[in-house]
Amino acid sequence: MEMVRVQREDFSIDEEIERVKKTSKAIGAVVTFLGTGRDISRGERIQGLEFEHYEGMAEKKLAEIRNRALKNFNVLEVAIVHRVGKIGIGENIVLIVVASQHRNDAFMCCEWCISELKRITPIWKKEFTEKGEIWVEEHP
Amino acid sequence: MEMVRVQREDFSIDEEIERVKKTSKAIGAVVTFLGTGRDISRGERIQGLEFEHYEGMAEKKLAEIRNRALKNFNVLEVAIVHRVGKIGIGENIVLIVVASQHRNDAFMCCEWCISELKRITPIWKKEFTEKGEIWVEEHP
Amino acid sequence: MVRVRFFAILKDRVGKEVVEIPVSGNITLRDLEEKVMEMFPQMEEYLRGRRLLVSVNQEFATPETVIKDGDEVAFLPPFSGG
Amino acid sequence: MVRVRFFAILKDRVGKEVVEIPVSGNITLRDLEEKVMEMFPQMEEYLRGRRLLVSVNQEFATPETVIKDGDEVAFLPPFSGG
Repeated sequence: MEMVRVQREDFSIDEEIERVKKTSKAIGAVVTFLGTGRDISRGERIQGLEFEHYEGMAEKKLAEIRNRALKNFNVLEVAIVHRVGKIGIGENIVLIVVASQHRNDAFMCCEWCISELKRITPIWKKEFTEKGEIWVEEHP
Repeated sequence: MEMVRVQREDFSIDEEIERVKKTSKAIGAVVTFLGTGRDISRGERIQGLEFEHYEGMAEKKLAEIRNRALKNFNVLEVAIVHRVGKIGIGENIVLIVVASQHRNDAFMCCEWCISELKRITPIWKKEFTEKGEIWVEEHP
Repeated sequence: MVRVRFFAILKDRVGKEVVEIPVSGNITLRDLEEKVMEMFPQMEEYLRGRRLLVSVNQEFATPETVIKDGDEVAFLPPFSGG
Repeated sequence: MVRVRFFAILKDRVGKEVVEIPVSGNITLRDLEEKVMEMFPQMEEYLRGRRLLVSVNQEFATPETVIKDGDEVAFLPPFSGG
């Protein structure tokens, strides 16, 4: 299983963390970011979400984020999984797992990874609201 | 199941996150800190760990951390689980799960919770090394 | 032929996911964008205001990037993953 | 009787987990600490250097905290949880 993936299916956080933990006995801290579908966005009640990605390029950008994270932070392993397709309220959207010896490095790196993912990864969110469907433009 | 616990058994991160997610449909971000047993500490090779706690007071301090987190940060739910007893290398020690609408609040709060846990919770770690057993004094 | 792809809101606006545009010799991305705006005037709002990113063969590109036969160019509206 | 508890390295040093110490009337934690040091001189290093925290009925206490019959006092070496 790849350490970065885009997939339709849900993921198990335990399984992803286990895969990361197995890469090094020096791991003492694992910081995880999980993004989930909120019921309200920009004041509108959300009925559901749909994510689209540029297949190939999205995976390439996630791999690039992982490589830069491993190079620029004092961390031991990074895994990123992003779902696409229809996603309901409360469901998992994205998971970032960062493992390091000491916790500060994992916290800093995990925050950087999710910011960078939002900035450079060709993935788009459509929100289904009572007023209709809206493509969200978060990062111009 | 309590949102703060001290227990001997391992925990499932998926189950803890699921319990937290169920408390609010407004949750859009879940940040998790997992502490695990490292193989090296202070330059010594570690064979295993053992955690002891002041039963009653430790749980009370964890509940206090959760209450202060909910009051002082813009977060929706906080769960804390700490294991005691013998713990092997690579095994889970502590889990903190923080859920919020937006990710910055969850990151800040999760970092605060683990720092505060280390500062005020009566839990002690013994390291088993080749040179013998050592009670670790991290926070004087 | 250059394979041109539209994603998310641009796909909806253009009404197509992919178009093949013939190019003769090397041209710049700027030249290709002019052709795209001729074919799809609804793209002007995004391209003139640079309210998008453009990739060539899955790498971010600038108006100066050279495009050649066989390339894949994609018009990427602001991202909203995560 | 005050129930006095020792944890982690202090339990090892003192060789006991719990001792019952008789008190007559209200005393301060400082007075109790003097009694404890008389009984267990190995506690001096920790108590004189304040290399510990002390709790009374599971709340952090200071040398001025008043101790009464039935209280539980615990000597807590530096924490290392997490």
